[in-house]
Amino acid sequence: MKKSFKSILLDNSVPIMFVIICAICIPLSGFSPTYLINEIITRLGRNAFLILSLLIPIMAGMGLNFGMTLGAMAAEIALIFVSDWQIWGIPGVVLAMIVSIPISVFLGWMCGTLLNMAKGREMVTSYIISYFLNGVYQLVVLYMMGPIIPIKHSSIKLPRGYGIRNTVSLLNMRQCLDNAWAIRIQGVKIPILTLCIIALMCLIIVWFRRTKLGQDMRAVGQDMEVARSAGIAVERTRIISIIISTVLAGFGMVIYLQNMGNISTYASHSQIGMFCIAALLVGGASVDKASIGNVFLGVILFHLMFIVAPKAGAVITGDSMIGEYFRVFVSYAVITVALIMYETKKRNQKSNAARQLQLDQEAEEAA
Amino acid sequence: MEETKTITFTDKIKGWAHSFGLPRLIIAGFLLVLFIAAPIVGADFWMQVTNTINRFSWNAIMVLAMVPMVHSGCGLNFGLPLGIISGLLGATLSIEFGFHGFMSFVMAIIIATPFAIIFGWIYGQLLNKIKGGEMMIATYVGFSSVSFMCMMWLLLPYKSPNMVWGLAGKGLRTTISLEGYYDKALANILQINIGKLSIPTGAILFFALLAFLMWAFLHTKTGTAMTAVGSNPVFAKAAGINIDRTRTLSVIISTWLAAIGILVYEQGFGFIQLYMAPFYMAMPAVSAILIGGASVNKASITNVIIGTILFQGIVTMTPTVMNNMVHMDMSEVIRMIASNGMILYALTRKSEA
Amino acid sequence: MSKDQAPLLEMKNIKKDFFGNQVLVDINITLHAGEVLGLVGENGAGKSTLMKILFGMEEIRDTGGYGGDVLINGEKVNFQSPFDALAAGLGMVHQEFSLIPGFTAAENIVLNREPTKKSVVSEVFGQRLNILDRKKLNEEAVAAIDKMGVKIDDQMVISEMPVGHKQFTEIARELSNDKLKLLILDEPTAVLTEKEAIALLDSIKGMASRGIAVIFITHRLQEIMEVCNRIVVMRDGHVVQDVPSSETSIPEVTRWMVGRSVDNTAANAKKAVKDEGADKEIVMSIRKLWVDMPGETVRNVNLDVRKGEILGIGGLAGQGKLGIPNGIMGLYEAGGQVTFMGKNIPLNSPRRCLDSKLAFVSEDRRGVGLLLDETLGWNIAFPAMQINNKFLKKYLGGLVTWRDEEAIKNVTEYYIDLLQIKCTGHKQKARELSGGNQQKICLAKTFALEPEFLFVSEPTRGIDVGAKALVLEALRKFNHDSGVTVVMISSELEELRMICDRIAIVSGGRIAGIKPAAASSEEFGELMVSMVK
Amino acid sequence: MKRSLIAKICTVVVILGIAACMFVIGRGHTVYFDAKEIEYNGETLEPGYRTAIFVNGERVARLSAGDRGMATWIGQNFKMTVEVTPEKGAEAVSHEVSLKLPYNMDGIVLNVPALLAGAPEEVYLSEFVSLATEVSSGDEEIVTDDFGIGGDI
Repeated sequence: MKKSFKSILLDNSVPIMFVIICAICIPLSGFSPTYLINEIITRLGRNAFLILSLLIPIMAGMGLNFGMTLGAMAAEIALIFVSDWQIWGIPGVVLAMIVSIPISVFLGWMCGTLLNMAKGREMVTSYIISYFLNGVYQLVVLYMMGPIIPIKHSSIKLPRGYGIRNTVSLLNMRQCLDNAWAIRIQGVKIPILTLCIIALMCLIIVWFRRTKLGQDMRAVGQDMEVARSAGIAVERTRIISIIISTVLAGFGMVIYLQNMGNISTYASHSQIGMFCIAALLVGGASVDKASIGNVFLGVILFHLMFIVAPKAGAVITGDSMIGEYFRVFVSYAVITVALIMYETKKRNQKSNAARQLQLDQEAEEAA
Repeated sequence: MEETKTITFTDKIKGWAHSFGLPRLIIAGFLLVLFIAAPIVGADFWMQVTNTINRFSWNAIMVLAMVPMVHSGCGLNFGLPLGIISGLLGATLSIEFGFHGFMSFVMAIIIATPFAIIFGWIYGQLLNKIKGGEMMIATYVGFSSVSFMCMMWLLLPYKSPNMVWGLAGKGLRTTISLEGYYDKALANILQINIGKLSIPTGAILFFALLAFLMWAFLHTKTGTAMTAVGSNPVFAKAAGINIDRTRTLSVIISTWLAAIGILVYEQGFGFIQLYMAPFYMAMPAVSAILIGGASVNKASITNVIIGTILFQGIVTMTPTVMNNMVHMDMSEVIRMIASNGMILYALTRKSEA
Repeated sequence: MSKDQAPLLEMKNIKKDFFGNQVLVDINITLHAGEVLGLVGENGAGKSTLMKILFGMEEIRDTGGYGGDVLINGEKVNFQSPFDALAAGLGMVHQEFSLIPGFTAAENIVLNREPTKKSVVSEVFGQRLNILDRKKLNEEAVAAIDKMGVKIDDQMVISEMPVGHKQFTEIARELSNDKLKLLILDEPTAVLTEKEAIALLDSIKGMASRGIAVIFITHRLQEIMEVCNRIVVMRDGHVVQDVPSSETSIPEVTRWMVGRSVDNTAANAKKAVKDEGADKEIVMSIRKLWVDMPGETVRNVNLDVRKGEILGIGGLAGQGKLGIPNGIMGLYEAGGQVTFMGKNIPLNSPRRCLDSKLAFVSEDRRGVGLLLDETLGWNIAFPAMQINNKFLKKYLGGLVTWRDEEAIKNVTEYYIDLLQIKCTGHKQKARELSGGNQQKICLAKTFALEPEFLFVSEPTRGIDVGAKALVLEALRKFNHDSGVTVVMISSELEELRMICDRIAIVSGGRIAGIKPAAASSEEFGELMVSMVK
Repeated sequence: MKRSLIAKICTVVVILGIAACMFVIGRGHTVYFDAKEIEYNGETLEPGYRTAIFVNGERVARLSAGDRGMATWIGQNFKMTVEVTPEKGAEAVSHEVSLKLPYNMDGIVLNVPALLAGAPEEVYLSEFVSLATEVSSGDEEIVTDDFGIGGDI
């Protein structure tokens, strides 16, 4: 079936809107192309892995995984340990990833089990889970680290003797992945190793789609009952998809934080889920369909907006906060619009059958 | 004979505990422990009670705002911030227009009302289009509107020197003091002071009035229809009820109550908080009503009162008691775990799927 | 070898009851390899329960298992789940499609049996991380399609397929099971075009010639006559006939299907065989009605209802009889023209129907009929309160309309008394009542509306005999005393014949014919299967 | 079943092995260089007029007598090049030094004269103890960022 020009336009309305926003804001912001390209490449390396972690639950029909925050928390806990153990550089990054795995698997398993108890409203539940576990995370990091969980170095501990400081410096592993094999082309730094890791992840996702498990996930995502009657362990498959997503989000968060060079202990994870989901949706994904292409397009468009909005806002209104609020508003609005489109689409499909029936009868009478 | 009696008794307890729900029991027990512990660890008991009552009077109306939407089957109103914004518009405009004292409170309500109705109507139309996915979208509608209003607070041409940034002369401040406006406008009416105990009678009476109106509304023909829509929408449809209209009405009422709720909150708190402040106001209200015994599709005025007392009791008691006991302020964390845990519990209960 | 002697499938003295309600009595069926068995019977005759027993469905075990033995190749089996049955070489194509919409036909055919290639990763993380062998997968699918003998595109996505091809995909899926010995087809031709149906029948013959036994369940008797070696007719949980198809005819089978001995019918004596009310005023006329009710589609229905009569609408399940009242009352999207007492009734608006004094007792008691979590009082009074403004007190000059709890209590107690509803009082929750009493609440709720015209849909479904009689009696009384026109929809022909004046039979979404209630069962039976789709 | 169990155990062991390996090769140390005089075997070892330290081919410190320099190092096999200029204007003498850093010390002070003189480890190597302990500025406010305003992503 050939799609009409209009329906193509409609399907891609969100990316197109963003292209327009960026096209207006870039000249206003006055940033040089080199600066922008540099920033975009940095952010691509920093965020793409995190966003890739969202793809698998979408495939399994569980919608946007707001619970990816759990993976981010696991990564932060792992990095706190690693920096207390004074493991630096790439070994530190690798160790943090390994340490994050058991934490992520446990949190992911918990999240998946809870989501199985709330079928049909996975998204709002995963969203609340992320808040709930944020409380648990604070309990662990703010009160238990020190007296119960040994933390040696006073540089990361609060002066009162327990709890972790607001920021934990990762100076000794700052951009160690990005700087390895990095090359510069006309002032643009390209972090080859990070990009290689992301490319590898993409390959793994492509490979995963072709496995039996990937096929089962697609089946479960499209029709749970049919999959169950075919003998697929539906609940288990769903839990696995969340666990994989959480573990990947953990890895992604380690990559993200090594680039940032420090952990905002109580803030880094809280909005990361929202921004990643917004970026994915800006790339043209929807609640039930997302591809690797969406991830990259999304990172580029969303972050371009993110960089230029404050400056452009300041130029237009004379107040730099406007742009800050604007980009937050846009992130939320994009998610809202995507959710609304998804729900209305579900309803429209139902009413089509009636129209067909009416047409049939008219045709019959005419005959 | 003795034995059978004990069995029935324990069964009764079990049945009661089951219907009450384990998390609710834990929270109620926790609060009880706090109250008992308070004097022991040396916290001022009557002070705690006063605080709890005060915070109850600030928050109860926002919790009450949950009721109509739960009744009409729209689920928990995570979109509460939308109503709060209407209230904030009323509050700021009332001050901008130069009203003072109690009059500024009345005017704030009057000005907020049309906003609440318009926003609520639009919001209701939207929720009718997405039946089944209300809660998630409500959350994000709330977030979007709050972040949108952040821009508006900066851009709208407010002039009152009490509200705008002193230096720039434009853009509203993050917190605006209500001194001279409606600070304690309700709380001071008929305030009772017995020793250290002080009761903001006016604010409580105001809540009682709204709660009574809500109760009365649910006993009218339209209110009955609303409950039926929530209980079984297909039944209501078959009985000739216009479901969409009933749901929209419930959303408008909820939004309006949220607007009034924030104004009452402000009169108690003494400040208007703008920008990102309304962001998470929905969460405490949602969990309060759930703690009070409501579920995703059933809620009553009693749930509101019990829930608000329990929730606000914990919020006020934990910091002091904890601080006196272990010299750690874990209140924020406990509040987060308790309130979100409660919502999570309600969402994952099988019977409500 | 015992395999040659013992039949492929033997069901011996199968008995099954649901909570004392006997649904299968001493069923004996034998089936040999390569044989095609036609299984016919009215809805509720016990066909699907029998198949559920054969497949080891959970439902059967949850309700206390069954009596008798199932033998496959002479060995006694007791499947614990449908997957056991599948492994033993049994396959079933259900009426509802069980396909993944976004997958291709090939992917669906081998669903959860996909051929895979071993990989290193799967050693660690388990077999599920093996890569799918797409080439082999397609080959297997094509082989299964070839086996079926009907050409379908194995790479087409299910959601884009015509409905007939979906059915064939399902069949191919069963055939792709190499061990398949026995295939059960439950109404496979219902969704097929005539041409496709013929292709399917050929395909069934092909399967049989390769030694696969087929149980073919359908209402289309001519198809049964064409492909089956033997026909088993079931009625009321009994096997009433088991004959080679060459020795019988369609009229005979129809008679076996519906035929209680005609004279036994209780109501028969009272009713005239001839239509006597032709001169009566027509109170409702339905023209060109279509209703989009999933599974009960109505197409181009024209029907006149006479004043004061009880009109029955009967027909097999899924033929559209339920769609008629649901469409008119606005619960499902509908089109066409309905006039009631000379006034046009707008469709898709329950309110306007109710305002015109029409009322409806839905077949879906728990879903549509009741507020399960509210009191009986609410259930009974609610529609009348909303439509007729009853049970309300007015304050402030009509500005405030207050629910009159006292009036609600009175009316509820009145109906509890009148209909002998067993409950603890008017404050009991509707959920806690038994099916029969819930049905009475539904009736009470519509009676309280004081309608002039009443649709009653499946009023006796799932309730015990005593309650059944009471419900029917209440309806008859309501019709007689209040002069209300009643249209009753039921799958049970006998029940319709007992209380109705005329009975319309719906088949294939259309009215196949209208006959006086006293017409013979055979006549109705023929109408029922006449246009089956 | 057994095979996959072995494979699973092997994977876990390999991952743990990698983790252990990371512990060893990734351990970071801060190395301080003291160009200070030191008593050893009764004699006083004097630092040169100027001492330059090269780590990974990069000059990390240029010390006059009595100065302290600093470098970071990942792993325990520490290598550096010390260039000592004994007198002002004299030719610099280059020494390749490699030594094992103790695993459990975060900060390590190396006395360069003692090291070059071939003194034993206890003499030239000591643990760095931070003197400038944090001034307890009370509890810091815990900052949670719930809105993503002003942050970078």
